[in-house]
Amino acid sequence: MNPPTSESAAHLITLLASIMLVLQLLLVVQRMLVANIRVFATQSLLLAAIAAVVGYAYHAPHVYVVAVLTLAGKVIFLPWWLERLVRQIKIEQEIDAFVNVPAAMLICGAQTVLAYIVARPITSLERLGNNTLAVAIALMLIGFFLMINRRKAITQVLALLTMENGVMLAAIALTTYGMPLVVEIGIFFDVVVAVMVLGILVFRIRETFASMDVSKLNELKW
Amino acid sequence: MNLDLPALLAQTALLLLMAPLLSGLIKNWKAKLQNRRGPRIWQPYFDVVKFLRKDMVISEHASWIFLVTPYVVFVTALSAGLMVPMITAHAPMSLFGGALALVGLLALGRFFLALGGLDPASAFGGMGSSREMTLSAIAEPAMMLAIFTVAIAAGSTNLSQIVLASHGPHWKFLDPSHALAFAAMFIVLLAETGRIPVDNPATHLELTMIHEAMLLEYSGRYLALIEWGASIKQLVLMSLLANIFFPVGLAADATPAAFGLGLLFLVAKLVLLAGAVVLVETTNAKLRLFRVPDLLSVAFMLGTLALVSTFLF
Amino acid sequence: MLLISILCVPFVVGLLCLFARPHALMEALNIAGFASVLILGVKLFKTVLTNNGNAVTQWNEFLRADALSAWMVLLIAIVSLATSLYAVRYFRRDLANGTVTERGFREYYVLTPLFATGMLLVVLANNLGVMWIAVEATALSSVLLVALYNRKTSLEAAWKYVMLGGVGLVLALFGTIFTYAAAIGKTGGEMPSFNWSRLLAMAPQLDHHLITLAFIFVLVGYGTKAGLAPMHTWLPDAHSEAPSPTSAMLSGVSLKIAIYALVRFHILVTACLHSSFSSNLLIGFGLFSMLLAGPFILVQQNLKRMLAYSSLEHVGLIFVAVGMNAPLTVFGALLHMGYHALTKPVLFFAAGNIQQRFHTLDFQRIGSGLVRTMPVTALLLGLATVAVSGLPPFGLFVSELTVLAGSFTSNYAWASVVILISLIVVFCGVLNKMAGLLLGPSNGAHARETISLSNIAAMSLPLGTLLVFTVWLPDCLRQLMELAGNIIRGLP
Amino acid sequence: MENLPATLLNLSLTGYVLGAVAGVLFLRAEKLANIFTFGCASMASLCGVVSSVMVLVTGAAAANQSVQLLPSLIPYIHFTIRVDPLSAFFLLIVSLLGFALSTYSLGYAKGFFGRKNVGVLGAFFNALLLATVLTFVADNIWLFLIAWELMALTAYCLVTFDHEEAETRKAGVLYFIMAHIDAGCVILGFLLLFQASGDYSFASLHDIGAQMSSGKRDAAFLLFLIGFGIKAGIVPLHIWLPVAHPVAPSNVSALMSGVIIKTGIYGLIRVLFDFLGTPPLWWGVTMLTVGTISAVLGVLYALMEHDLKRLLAYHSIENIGIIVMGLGAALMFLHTGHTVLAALALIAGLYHTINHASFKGLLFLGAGAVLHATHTRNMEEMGGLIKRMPQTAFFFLIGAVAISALPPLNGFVSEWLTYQALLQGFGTTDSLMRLIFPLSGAMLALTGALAAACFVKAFGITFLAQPRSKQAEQAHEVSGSMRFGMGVLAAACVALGLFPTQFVQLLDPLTQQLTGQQISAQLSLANGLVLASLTEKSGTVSTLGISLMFVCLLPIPFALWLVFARKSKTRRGPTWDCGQRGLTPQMEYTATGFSKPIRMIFKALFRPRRDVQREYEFSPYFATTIRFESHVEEVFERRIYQPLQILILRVSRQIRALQAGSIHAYLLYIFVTLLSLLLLFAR
Repeated sequence: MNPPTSESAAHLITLLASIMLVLQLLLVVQRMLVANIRVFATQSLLLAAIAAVVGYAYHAPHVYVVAVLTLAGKVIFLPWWLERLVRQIKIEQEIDAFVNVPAAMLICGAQTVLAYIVARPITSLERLGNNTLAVAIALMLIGFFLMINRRKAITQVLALLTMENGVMLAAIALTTYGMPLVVEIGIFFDVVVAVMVLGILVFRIRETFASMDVSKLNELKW
Repeated sequence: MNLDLPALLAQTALLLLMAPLLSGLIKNWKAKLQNRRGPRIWQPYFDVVKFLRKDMVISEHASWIFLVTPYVVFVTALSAGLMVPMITAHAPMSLFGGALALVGLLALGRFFLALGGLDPASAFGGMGSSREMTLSAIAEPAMMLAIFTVAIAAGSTNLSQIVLASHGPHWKFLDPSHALAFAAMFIVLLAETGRIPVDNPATHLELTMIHEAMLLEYSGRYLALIEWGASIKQLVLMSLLANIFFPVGLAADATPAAFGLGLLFLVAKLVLLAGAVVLVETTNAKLRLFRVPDLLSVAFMLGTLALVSTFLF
Repeated sequence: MLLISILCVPFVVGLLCLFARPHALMEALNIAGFASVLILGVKLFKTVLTNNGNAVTQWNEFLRADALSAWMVLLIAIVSLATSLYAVRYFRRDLANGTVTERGFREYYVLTPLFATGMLLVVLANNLGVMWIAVEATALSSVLLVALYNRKTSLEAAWKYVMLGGVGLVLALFGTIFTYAAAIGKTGGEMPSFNWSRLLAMAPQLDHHLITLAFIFVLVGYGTKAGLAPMHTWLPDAHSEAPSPTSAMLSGVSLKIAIYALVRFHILVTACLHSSFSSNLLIGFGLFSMLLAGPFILVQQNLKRMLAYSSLEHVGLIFVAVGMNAPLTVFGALLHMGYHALTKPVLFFAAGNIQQRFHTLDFQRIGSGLVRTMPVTALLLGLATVAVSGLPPFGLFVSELTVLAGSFTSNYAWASVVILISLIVVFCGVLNKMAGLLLGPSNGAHARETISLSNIAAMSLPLGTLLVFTVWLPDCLRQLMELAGNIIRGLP
Repeated sequence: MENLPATLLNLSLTGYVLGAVAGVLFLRAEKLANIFTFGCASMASLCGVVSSVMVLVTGAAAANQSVQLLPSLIPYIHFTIRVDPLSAFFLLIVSLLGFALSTYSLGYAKGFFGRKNVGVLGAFFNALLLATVLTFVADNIWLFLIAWELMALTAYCLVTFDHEEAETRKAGVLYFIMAHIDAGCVILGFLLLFQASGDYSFASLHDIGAQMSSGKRDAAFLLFLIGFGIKAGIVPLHIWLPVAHPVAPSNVSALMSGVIIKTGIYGLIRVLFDFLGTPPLWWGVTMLTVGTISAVLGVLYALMEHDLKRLLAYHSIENIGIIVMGLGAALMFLHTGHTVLAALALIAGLYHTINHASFKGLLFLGAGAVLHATHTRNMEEMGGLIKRMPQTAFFFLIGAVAISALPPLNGFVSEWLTYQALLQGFGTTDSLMRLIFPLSGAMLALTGALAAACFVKAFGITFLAQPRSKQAEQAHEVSGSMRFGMGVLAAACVALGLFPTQFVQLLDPLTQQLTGQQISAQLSLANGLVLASLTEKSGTVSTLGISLMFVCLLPIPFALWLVFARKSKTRRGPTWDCGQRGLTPQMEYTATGFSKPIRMIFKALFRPRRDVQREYEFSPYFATTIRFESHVEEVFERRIYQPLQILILRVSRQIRALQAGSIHAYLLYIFVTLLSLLLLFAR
C-alpha cells in the first residue's frame, strides 16, 4: 500500500509545482537568452526539490537518485553547457517571438485550462498534491507552445527541455515511486546526449548559416 | 431449300430491263413538267448500248480497284434486287437476305464506287466520294428506322415476310406509323437515288455534283455498267417502297394471270412513285450540301415518330 | 544469450569502428557485423517458431522476443546488410569526390551500427521505458547521419528531424509514463512491472482514462517518428538530405521501428479498452497520411523526396491495415512491412547512384533517358519502381491486395476505397516522374555508367529476396507472420 | 488423350514463358532473339488455338475443371486455371491473333535491327500474351488480378518501346494511369463479390449476386463497368486508347486493339453473366446506351483522323461499342427472362468480338506494313501504295470491307445478328424502355455507314491515287512472313463471314453456360447455308449465298461485254485535268478534305477550329504560301479530363503549401493534432 500522504508534503509539492508553472510562463515572456537559461535552471531545481520531497515524505529512497540526477544534470550541467554555447556562438541577445506577449499569455492560460480539463478524470489517481498532474501537462503544453513561438534554435532546445521537465513532474506525480530506476537513468542520459547533439547542431547551424534563426531554415520544402 | 430458278431468271430479267425504263420515264416526265420535250422514254437503253460499244480511256493512275468497281456496283444492285418482292410476295432470293442484307449490298456497291472515285487521283472523284459517303451515312439511320418500323410490325426483317404480314388482317395503310415510315423512306429514296433536292442527276457542274463526280473518269462499258447499276438500284428502292407500304396486287398464286396482274400493279405503283419523285424534283431547288442533313434529320425524326406511334397505337 | 548477442554484435562493431584505421576494415566490420546479425536473426526466428510462438526471454524478461520482434529483427538485419554492402562503393566515391570528409566517413561507420543497435533494442526490449530510450537512441544516432554532408540543407533537415523527433519523443515519453501509471495500484501493492508482457497480462485492469490519454500521447509521439501525417513533416527532409545508405535505413526500417512501438501500445490499449478506439485512430491517421502523400508526389521535383513521400503512403497503409484488425489485414500489414523494407532501399540506392553521377536530385536537372546513360541503375530503379507501385510480379501487390481483401472481411470496407484512390494518385505521380526520368532521349554528353559489382549486388540482394519471397513464401515465414499477426490482434 | 486440351494449354503457356526467357537471353543477339521469341510465340499460340477449339467443339467437360498451375504462394493465393467454354472462346481469339501476329512479327521486327533491342520487344510480347492468356483462363480472383496487372504492365512496356519520342512517353503514362484506375475498380468490384462469398475461387462466385444486397450488387456492377470499361475503351473512358495504341509497334497495336481490350469484354461477360445473377433492367439499359454512344462517337472521331493508326484505334472504340450493345441487350433479355433472345444477343456480341479481333488485327498489321514501308503514319503523305504493295493493299481492303460491315464478310454477320437481337427485343417488354432497341439499332446503322465512309477514306487515301510523298513513292512490298500474318487474318475474316452457322455451333457450350440455352440449331437453316434469327420467319441471311449469287450474276456483265463491246478498245490516258498542265498529288483530295462534310455536319460535337495563314506580295488572292491548320476538339478530353487534371494539379500545388519549410508550422501541426485529440478523447 501507499504510505499515508503527508499533508504538508502534499502542500509543499503543489506549491513547488505551481512555481514551476509560473517560471514556465516567465520563460514565455522573457526575451533574454541567458536569463532564459537561468529560469530553466531554477525550474529544474524545483523539480529536483519535488523529487526530494517525494523521496522524503514517502520513504522512497530511489527517488532521491532522480533528485540528484536532476540537480546534477538539469540544474548544473546543462545550463552551464548551454551558457557556454551561447557565449561561444555569440548570439544576439534579443529573441523575437511570433506572437506578442499578451496574446501569448492568453494562449498559455487556455492551455493551462485545457491541462486541467484533461487531468481532471484522473486526479483521483494522483498520489501526491492536488493538480500536480495538471501542472505537468500544462508545463508540457506551454513548453510546446514556446517551441513554436520562438525563432532561435537555442530557445527551442530550452523549450524542449522544459517539456521534459513536465514529463518528469508527471512521472513523479503519477507514480510516486518514479519509474524503475533503469528507465529513469536511461531517460536522463538520453536527455543529456540529446541536448549535446542539439548543441552540436546549433553550433554547426550557426557556422553555416551565420544565424540562429530557425525560421530561416526553409530551403527544404514540398 | 428449293431454288425457284424460273422466278430467279424472271426477276433478274425484269430488273435489268425495267430499270432503264424507269429512269427514262422520270427524265421524260421531268422535262415535260419543265415545258421541255425531253428525251424519249427509251433513251436510257440506247445510252447503255452506246456506252457499251464505245472505247474506254482509263486513267493511268488507276489501279485494279477502278476496274473492279463497275462490276461490283452492277452485281450488288442486281443481287439486292433479287431480295425484293416485285411481282409475287416471294422474292426469289429472300432466304439469302432481307432488308438488312439489301442495305448492306447497296452499301457495298457504294463503297467500291467511292473507292473508284478516289482511284484516278482526280479532285472531282474525291469530292464526289466524300459527299456520297457522308450523305449516305446520315441517310442510313432514317432508312433503318423506317425499315424497323415495318419489320417490327411484321416481326421479320425478311422482305417477303414483311409483305406477307401486311397481307394480314391487321394491316392498314392508314396506320400512322406506316404513313410516317413511308414519308421517311421517301426522303431517303430521294437521297439514295441522287435526286433533287439532294443531288442533281443532270448536272455536271463541279461544285454541285455528288454521284456524277465519282463517275467522271469512267467511260465506255464501265460507265454503262455503273449507270445501269444505278438505275437498277433506283428500281430496287422504289419497288421496295411500293411493295412494303402498298402490298396490293402481289401475285398470290403461281398462275400466269396472277403474274400479269402483279406486273401490272407493280408498274402502276412505280409509275405513281415516279410521278411523285418528278413532282418533288420539279417543285424544289437543289439544297446546299450542308442543308441536306436538315432534310435527312427530318426523315430521321419521321422514322422515330413512326416507331413511337407503333408503340402508342 | 541469443538476444544479447544480437544486440552486442552491432554495438561492438560500432565501437571497433571508432578505433579502426583502414577504411576497408571499417567496411568489412560493418558487413560482417550485419551478416552475423542476419544469421542470428534467422536463428532467433527459428527458435521462436520451435518455441511454438512463445517468446524468447532473457535477463528476467528484460529482453523478450516474440514472433513480432523476430520478424522485425529479420527486417532490420537484411536492410542493414544491404545498406552496408551498398555503402562501400558509395562512400568511397564520396570520399574521392571530397563530398564527405574523412571524419564523416568514420562517423558513418560508427553511427550506423549504433543506429542498428538502437533499432534492435527497440524490438527486443520488453520494458516500455527501455523501448523509449532505444527509440531516442536511434533518433540521436541517425540525426548525425542525416547531417553527415554538412551542407546547408542537410543541417536544416537534421535540425527539423531532431526537433520534431524530439518533441515527438517527449510526447511518447509522456504516454509511456501514463501507461505505467495506469498499472499502479492494480498489482496489489507491489511495484508494477514496466514490462509490456506483464502489462498485457493485466491489461483489463488498467485504468481506462489513463490508457486513453496515454495512447493519444503515444500516437502523436511515436506517430511523429513513424511519419504519420500531419506529424510527418520532417520525413521528406531527412530522407532526402541524408546520404543514400542512411535514407535507405531510415525509410526501410527506422519508420517501421516506430510503427512497431506504436503497435505494441495499440495491442495494449485494445486489450484494455476492448473498443476500437485505437484502431479508429490508427485508421484515421493512416488514411490521412495516404491521402496527403498523393498531392506531394504529383508535383514533386526531387527524386528522394518523392521516395520519402511514397514511404509516407506505405506507412499510412500499414497503419490502416493494423487498425482494421482483421486476420487478413494484419497479415497483409506484416507482409507489407517486409516487402516495403526490401523495396525502398533499392530505390534509395539507385537514387544515390544518380545523385553521385549528376550531383542533383532534381528531376529536371537530371533530365531523361537514364536507360541509356545508366542502364543498370535504370533497370534496377525501374524494377523497384514497379515493385513499390504495387504491381506484380512483386510482393507489394500481394500485400496490398491482401490488406484490401481483408478490409472487406472487417467493418472497414469503405476504407479500401480511400486506400485505392490514394494508391492510384501516388501511382500517377510516381509513374509520371519515373517515366520521365528513365525513358526518353538521353542528353548524350554523359558516358556510360561504371558500376561496381558490389553496387549491383547490394541493389539486387533486396530485390532478389523480394522476388523470391513473392513467388515462394516459405511456410516457416508464414507461420511466423501469422503468430505475429495473432499478437497484434491480441489473440493468445 | 482425354486431357489433351489441358496439355496443349500448358504447352502454350510454357511456350510463352520460353519465348520471354529467350528474349532476355538473346538481348545482344537480335537475329536469334527475333527467331526464338516470335517462333516460340507462334508455336505456343498455335497450341492455344487447337486447345481452345477442342474445348469448344467437344464441350469438353474434361477441360472444365480447375487445374493447379503452380503451388500456391500463400494459403489463399492459388494459381488455378480452368478452361470453361467462355475462357476457351477468348483463348481462341488471343491464340488466333497471337499466331498471326507472331509470324508477322518475324518479318516486322527486322525493321528494328540495329535500332532497338528486339530481345526486349520479343520478351515483352511473349509476356503480354502470357498474361492475357492467364487473364482468360484464371479461375480465381488472385490469379485474375495478377494476370490483369501484369498485362497492364507489359503492355505499358510495349507501348513505350519507342520511348525516345515524347508522344510515346506521354501516351504510355496516360495508358498506365488509366489501366491502374481500371485495376482499382476491378479490384474493388471483385472484393465486393469476395465479401459475399468468402472465397476467391470463381466457382464459388457463380451467381453470387443473388446473395448480395441490391446496393452492393449495383455498386459492383458500376465498378466493373468502369473498370472493364476502361480496359475495353468505352466512351467516355476511352481517352487512353487512341493515344496509346498508335504509338506502339504495329504488331503490339494489333494485339492491343485485337485482344487486350477484349479482356474488358471478357471481364464484363464473366462478371455480369456468370457472377452477378439476374440483372435489374437498368444495367442492360446502361450498357446498351453506353455501347451505342461509344459506337457512334468512336466512328465519328475516327473519321476526323488522318493518322492511320489513330484512326484504327478509334474504330476499336466503335467496335467495342457494338459488342457492348450486344451484351446490354442480352442483359435486358435476361432481366425479362427471355433467355433464348439473351443467347442471341450474347452470340451477336461474342461474334463481333472475334470478328473485331480478326479484322482489326488485320488492319493494324496492314497499317504496320505501310508504316514499315513509308515510315509515316500520316495518311496525307501516303497514296498510290496499291501499286507498290499490292498484297498488303488487298489484305487491307478485305479488312476494310469487313469492318465496314459490308456483306459478305464477317463484320456484316455479327452486326446482322445484333440488329436481329435489337429488333426482336422490341417485343419483349411493354415499357417505354423498348424504344431503346430500335433507336440504338438506328445508331448502329449510322455507325456502320460512317465506318464505311471512314474506310473509303482510309483505304482510298492510303492506297489509291498518286503517292503524296517521296516515301510513299519509294515504298515496297513487305516481307513474306508479314504477308503471311496478314493472310491468316484475312482468311479468318472471310471464313467467319462465309460460314457463320458453322461457327455459331462453337458458341453453343458458351451460351449454355451463361444463359442456359443452346440456339445454334435455331440459327441454322438449309444445312447451314443460311443464318436465321431463331426462326425462318423472323429473318434470314446467307453470306455464302450472297457470294454465290455474285458469282452467278457476274456472267451478265461479261455477256454484255461479249455481245456489245468485243471490238471496243481500252487505252490508258491521263486523268482529266480541266485543261491544266497535268495533275499533281497536291490536287488530290486529302484525308482532311474527305471528312470535311462530316466535320461540318457534326460541328456541334467537333467544334472545328481552323487557322489559315496566307503570305502574299500584292494581293491576298495571289498568295505565295498558305498555311492551313484544322483542329477538332476531343470533347471528353477537353471538357472532362483536362479540367480534372488541371484541378488536381492545382489542388496539389495548394496542398503543397502545407510543407513550406517552416519548422514552426510543422511544430504547430503536431501541437494542433495533440490538442484536438486531447479535446476529443481525453475529457
